[in-house]
Amino acid sequence: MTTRTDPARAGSPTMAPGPVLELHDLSVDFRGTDGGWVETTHGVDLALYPGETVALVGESGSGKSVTAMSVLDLLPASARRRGSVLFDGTDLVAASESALRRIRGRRIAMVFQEPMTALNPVWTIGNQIGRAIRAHDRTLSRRQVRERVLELLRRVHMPDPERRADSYPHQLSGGQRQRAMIAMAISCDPEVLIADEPTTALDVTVQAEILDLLAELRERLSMALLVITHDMGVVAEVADRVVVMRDGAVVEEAPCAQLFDAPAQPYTAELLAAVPHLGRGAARSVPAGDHGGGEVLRIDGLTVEYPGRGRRAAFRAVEQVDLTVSAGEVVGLVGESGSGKSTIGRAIVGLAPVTAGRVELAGADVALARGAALRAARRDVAMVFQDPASSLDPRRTIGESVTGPLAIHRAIPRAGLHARAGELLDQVGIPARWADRYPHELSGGQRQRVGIARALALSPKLVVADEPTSALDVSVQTRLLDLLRELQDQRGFACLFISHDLSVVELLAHRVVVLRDGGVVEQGRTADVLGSPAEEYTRRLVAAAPVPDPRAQRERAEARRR
Amino acid sequence: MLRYALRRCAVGVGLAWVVLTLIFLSLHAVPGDPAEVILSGEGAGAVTQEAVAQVRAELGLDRPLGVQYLQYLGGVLTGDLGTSFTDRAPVTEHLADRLPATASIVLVAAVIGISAGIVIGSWAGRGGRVADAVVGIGTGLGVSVPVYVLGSLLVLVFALTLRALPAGGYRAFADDPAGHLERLILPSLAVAVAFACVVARMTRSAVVETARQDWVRTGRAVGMTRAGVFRVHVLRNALAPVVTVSGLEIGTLLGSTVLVERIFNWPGTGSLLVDAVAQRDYPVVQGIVLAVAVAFIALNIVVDLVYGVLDPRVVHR
Amino acid sequence: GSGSGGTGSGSGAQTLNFGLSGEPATLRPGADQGAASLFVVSLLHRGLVAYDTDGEVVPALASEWDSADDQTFTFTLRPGLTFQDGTPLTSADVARTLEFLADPANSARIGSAVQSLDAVETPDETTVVVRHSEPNAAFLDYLADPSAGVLPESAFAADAVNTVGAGPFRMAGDSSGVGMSLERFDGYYDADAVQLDGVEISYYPDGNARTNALLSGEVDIIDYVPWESFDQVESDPDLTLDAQSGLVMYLAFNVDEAPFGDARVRRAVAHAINRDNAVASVFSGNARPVAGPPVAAESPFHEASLADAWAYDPDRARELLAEAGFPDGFAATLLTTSQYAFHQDLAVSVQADLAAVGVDVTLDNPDYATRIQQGNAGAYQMAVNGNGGIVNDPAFLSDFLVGPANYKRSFGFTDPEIEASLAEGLRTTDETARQEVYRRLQQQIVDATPFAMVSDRAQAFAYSSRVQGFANLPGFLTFHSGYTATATTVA
Amino acid sequence: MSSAVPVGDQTPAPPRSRSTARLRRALNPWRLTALVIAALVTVAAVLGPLLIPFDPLTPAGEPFAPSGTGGHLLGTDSFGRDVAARLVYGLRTELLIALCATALAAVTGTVLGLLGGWFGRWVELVTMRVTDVVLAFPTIVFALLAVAIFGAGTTTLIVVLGVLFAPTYARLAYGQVLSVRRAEYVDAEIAFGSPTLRLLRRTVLPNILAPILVQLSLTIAAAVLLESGLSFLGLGVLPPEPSLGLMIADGQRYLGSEPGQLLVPAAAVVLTILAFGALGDTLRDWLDPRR
Ligand SMILES: Nc1ncnc2c1ncn2[C@@H]1O[C@H](COP(=O)(O)OP(=O)(O)OP(=O)(O)O)[C@@H](O)[C@H]1O
Ligand SMILES: Nc1ncnc2c1ncn2[C@@H]1O[C@H](COP(=O)(O)OP(=O)(O)OP(=O)(O)O)[C@@H](O)[C@H]1O
Ligand SMILES: [Mg+2]
Ligand SMILES: [Mg+2]
Repeated sequence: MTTRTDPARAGSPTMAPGPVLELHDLSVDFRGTDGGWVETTHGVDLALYPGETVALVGESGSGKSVTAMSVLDLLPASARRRGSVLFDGTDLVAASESALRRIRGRRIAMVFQEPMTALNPVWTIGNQIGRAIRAHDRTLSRRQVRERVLELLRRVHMPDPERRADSYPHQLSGGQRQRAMIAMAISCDPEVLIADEPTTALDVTVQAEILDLLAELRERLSMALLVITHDMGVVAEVADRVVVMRDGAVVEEAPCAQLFDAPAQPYTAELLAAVPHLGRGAARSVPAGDHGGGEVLRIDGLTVEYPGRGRRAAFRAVEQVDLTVSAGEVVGLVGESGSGKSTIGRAIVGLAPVTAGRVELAGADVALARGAALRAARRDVAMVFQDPASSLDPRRTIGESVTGPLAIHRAIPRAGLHARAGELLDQVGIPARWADRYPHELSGGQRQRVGIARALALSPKLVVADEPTSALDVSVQTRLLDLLRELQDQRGFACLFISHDLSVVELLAHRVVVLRDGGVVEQGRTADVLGSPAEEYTRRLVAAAPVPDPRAQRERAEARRR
Repeated sequence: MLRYALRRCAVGVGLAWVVLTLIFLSLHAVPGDPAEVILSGEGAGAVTQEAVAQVRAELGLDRPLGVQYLQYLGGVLTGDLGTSFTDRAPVTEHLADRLPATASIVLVAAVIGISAGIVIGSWAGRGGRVADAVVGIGTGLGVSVPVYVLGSLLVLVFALTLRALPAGGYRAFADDPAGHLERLILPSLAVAVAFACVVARMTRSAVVETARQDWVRTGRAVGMTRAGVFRVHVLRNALAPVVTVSGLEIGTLLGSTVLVERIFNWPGTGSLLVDAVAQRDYPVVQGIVLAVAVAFIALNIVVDLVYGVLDPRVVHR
Repeated sequence: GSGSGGTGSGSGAQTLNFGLSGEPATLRPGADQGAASLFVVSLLHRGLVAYDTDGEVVPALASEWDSADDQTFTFTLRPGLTFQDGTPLTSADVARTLEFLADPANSARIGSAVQSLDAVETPDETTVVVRHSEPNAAFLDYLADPSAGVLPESAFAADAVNTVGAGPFRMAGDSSGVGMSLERFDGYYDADAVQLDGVEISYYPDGNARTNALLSGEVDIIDYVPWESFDQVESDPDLTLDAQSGLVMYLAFNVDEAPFGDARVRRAVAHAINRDNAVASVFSGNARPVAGPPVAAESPFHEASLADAWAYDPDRARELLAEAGFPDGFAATLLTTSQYAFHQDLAVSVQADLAAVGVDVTLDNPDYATRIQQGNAGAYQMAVNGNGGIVNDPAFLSDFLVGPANYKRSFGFTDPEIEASLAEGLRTTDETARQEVYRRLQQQIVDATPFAMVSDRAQAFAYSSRVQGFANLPGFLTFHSGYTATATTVA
Repeated sequence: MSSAVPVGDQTPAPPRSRSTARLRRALNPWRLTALVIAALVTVAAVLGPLLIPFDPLTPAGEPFAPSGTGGHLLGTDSFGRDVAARLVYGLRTELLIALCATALAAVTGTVLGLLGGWFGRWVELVTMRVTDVVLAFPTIVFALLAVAIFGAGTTTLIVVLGVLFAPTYARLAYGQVLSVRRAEYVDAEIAFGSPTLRLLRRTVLPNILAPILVQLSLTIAAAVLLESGLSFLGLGVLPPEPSLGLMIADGQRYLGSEPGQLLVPAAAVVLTILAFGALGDTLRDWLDPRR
């Protein structure tokens, strides 16, 4: 294990204050089926100094989220923690609930990995942020709270904050929910912010803005930031120090630049090697001829309007979009958060309120189809939902979930389902014997992989993948991208790939469609669009994409802020 | 919301009409002739055919059913619910006499039942195994003791032994508020116990269900108090099924307070209804059923509206 | 307890708090509307004659009467009588009332007993002459029934409310479902003798609730004490249980339905009933078995030799069945009603007895209204009944045996001999001759077995020691006990 | 491709063991006791008649013989019938009525609610308003009318109770469906082409089941109580057939003199309901993967 260094303090030994938060030999156990405890993370040591940013990276399922949650004792009841968490002289493991309460949110705040399930569906997000504020300041009037909520929403670049404050979580896009979460976390200017994958659902431009916001907070409040992320570009931009986790333990810890330059552990090296670089990926050529052919998906003049209620007007999320995907082709759909990407995806599988236009799947109009015809059409299209937690039935084991499509279409005999579930899970890197686990027993990335396995189960003709790798660390992501490409080459399915990660899009997509405010801004071959964007908007997107190189990325960030 | 409520009200009027028609038809289909009942006291002598025919004519039962129905419906539309067969008083008068008595029991029982039930159920849902077991047994007892057994016990303890409260009887609130309330305690309690237990069970289940949701964790993470988290993030989400059962329980109570009314000698619609059915007093039965149905339909509309407020996903699609 | 209108001591206001077994139906002139109504009527109304505590007929509105032959009766009204609404009560009112009662279309309670009424003459304001077509020995007994109270003309209007009479108390308040208050009527002919200032009646349809109300001091007196509660009341030293033998319980037969057209089958049923069991199970022992014609042991007409004519004898029952051609018994239904526990219990008790002699009985157990209709229409084979006489004189038996179809009588049963004897009994005025007629009648009843008697049943009032002077009238007159309210005081 | 993630990993276990473990957790000592009672009650109802030498319908001794005399385990009732025999047979009748009525109500009600909540529009109008009509009828009137028209008896009672309780399930299911139908996992099922029936059965139903399971035990209780209440009013099981409700209603009359007549069947009812209540709660917790 490497010795701990203190790069942030290196230049100013005179101040040398102690760490604001110190995890010492922290382990988390989950209760096993036999009633005994199963160790999930082992002896994690981690220190966080004021004004410092530490990035916690590592393999999906390595225990990052669990460690983060154990700090404030937010683990589920089936878990216990051992070791110590020192904060401002108190041990948070031994602290009373009321002592913890006073710390939570005000002094140590937390952004959760999956914003959809982390927000209460029955309250508007304005209300929920307001409650976070009032939890520590009961003197504020309603008006003041409301002002503060709107201000916070503006700071996280929520478009149209007045309207969004009064929206319920299910009415927001993935990125908007995530920003609401962040707004809630920074509402009390905490001393420590633990952010678990805070930008997974954000497009690069918004992500950049959020990172700027965090940097500003860090400076102004000398806030310590523990950011869990798999995006090496983000790490490169914000982290002073990087802690790498694997299999429930810390395997390496190093200052950011040092880690990127000379990783000490093979795992870290592997991780870094796997990081895709925008512009370096060889853009994929046009799909292999034998699969090429007819259009699998054709969207003409698609317009989607979410109906308003009462005095609130309807909201037009997608307007006059034309789009085609041919067999064997991968089309990347990019665009800022809230631009209507998920909505288009949902419209394709018939889940969005299509107001106008046609959505043709292999020649059949989905928007008009009903009953058996629609079902038949859906056999050929599969969707990976943006939010893995909420798109998995909480009462079904993941094995049942992944084989769901097979069972629905009676693709294989029932007796074979269990075995097939194991294979499908194994394919995405989840042990086959986990098939009888429930979604809540998985990590975010694991859940996401279950969603992908489910989508691939039936060998569909078209896969609509909505941010399918947003929660995956680069090594798993690479593996999955390889898998996707491999399967695609074999079976020649078409794919509408929604992502904000341009480097991934570049790796995978033959063509790219750029979306903004519900309309198509630009589309064309990947190399052309990302290499030499025609539109100013696209250019900004490309420019904002972080690069996984600390020095370069910092320069870019500096440039951006100027 | 308003449009929804209005539409529901319109449907509600239709429902009331359906209920009314059904009760009208089924009453006439039930064996037992009002005239014969009226003429047959305990030791009645010969009941002659003439007498029966005369009474039937007096009651208007000699006309064709369709005519009777239309006349009755016409009356209802103009606010005339007919007159009782047995005492010839307008049914509206009966309702005015009896509804307040039933309403006060139902109201008090509902308030006690809902609030106590939610508190108890929450305690069981949040508390440890001991609380859970205690409440499990307690509510099990509560829902399984027949109301008339409980009522009799309450009388035995509070009226006959402790002499703390009257054994029964009724005073109109307007005439004697203290007397009214004093006599209201035992019957409402007898009804409220089972009510509370039903609500408690539902609450417990729903609380257990929501307590594990991720947003509860979020609430704790932002530093809300345990009670605050429970109230805002657990209870509020858990209330939907509780509201549903509460509405149903109130509705059921409206029409079935007869047992308590008997035991506590409380002149509510329940006993009137049972007597009226026994005597085949059609207008009274119809009047009460209509009143209860209207109350119930209104209650259901309220429940559905509350449901929409409690769970915005239902309304805000 | 905190009953309202507590009784003042000494000469202060005296109010009797009465827990009544039901809410009286709207009072219809002359009608039989059940015990609760009858009780209220006996307080509100008064006829020419009434009963005293021993069940003897005594003067009421008529100060005296005269009849030489039991066929023509001359009544002399007390002077200056008024109704409770202030209108004077004259012989014309009496005549109108009697004519109303005699009209079969009105189904009056005493209607069948005054069928023989020929004419009512009113020579002057205070004299009424009643002529019958033949002697009517029981006429005065019937006339003493509370339902024969003299009513003002207004009471006969189409939808009149029959609460204004000439009785000792008048209606002061009526609260639907709760109770009514009566206050002393100062225009009552004997108002000075009435001690009570008023009677506060509360309704307690539930027997337990009624008993509880008495036990807790909520009321001073209750009627219709549940049989199960007799012991409880008796064991309280502060309470008096005042029981009299009341109605009789019996099985009626549908004579038009085989096999009950055969008297031997009916007799077999009568012999099969274990009356001791029934009394113990149904009435908690608070009743007496009746194994002969229902003429009470206290009556001078009681025929001891026939009292056990239908004694419990399963062997005899089987014999009779075999004679009638049913050596292996048969199946039958027994109509009862779920609305009254004792009707239902009696059916259950009899069911077991009949099973023992091979009669397989299925219960038909509808609510009371349906049961009445089925009874009137003859839609049954056997039926459980409770019935009483209006008078203690055996003339009451006509209600059990003659007249148009009625749910209380065996459907289709007619026996000319019995009818003849009944008519003769009413005509006969000589006491010993009457006894002979009724002895013969009872023998005929035993022979024909139109019904299978089971038991009588105790009807009880219970009151606290503060109540003095109230009495339960003997026999069927128990429902007239309200007459003694004029002599009642509350300490 | 299979560098498994061994964190939190356990020895391979057959799929059932996880639910067994959950069941073990759902079964706290008191519930276990209650379930044993439920089993005993059922066994008593089924086998009891073989063990008790008396017939429940025929008098076999003096009225109100104290328990223990003449071989009467629990004494005799007002007709001299063996209370233990009546209790056992009554339990059987009661269980038959309560369970059948509950099953009838739960199945029809839940189906109506599911359909109404899922399809909305006219399906909702028909299903939910039909339940409104049933609910709007006061319980007692409904029972009175049904009994007056069809005659009292076990079958009538089962149907009456079933119809009376069905709307509760319908409304519960309806409300829950409204909340659940917007869930993304439901969308996912739709997107994968699940036929509606399968979707309702496999995805929606399990997720709305919790309150319905709770309601099951409540309905069993309510059925027993209503049965006894109707018996109290003379509308219940046909005598001399024994049922607990009838016994309680009868026993009520003798509360002052023979309290045992009420206490014995009342205790049996309480025990039964407690036991089935615990069964419902256990089921509910067992089926909750997060417990
Ligand atoms: N149910 C709804 N009701 C009203 N508005 C909605 C609803 N769902 C989404 N929206 C709005 O539609 C817009 C597009 O949403 P969508 O989810 O398609 O965005 P997106 O491009 O997928 O964004 P992200 O990258 O953040 O996931 C957003 O502004 C969102 O607020
Ligand atoms: N409730 C639970 N019960 C049992 N095991 C759990 C539970 N929650 C998480 N785990 C396991 O703990 C391990 C660590 O999970 P954690 O969420 O910390 O992973 P992570 O590092 O955040 O991964 P990701 O990047 O995919 O979010 C995973 O293997 C997961 O399966
Ligand atoms: Mg995680
Ligand atoms: Mg999206």
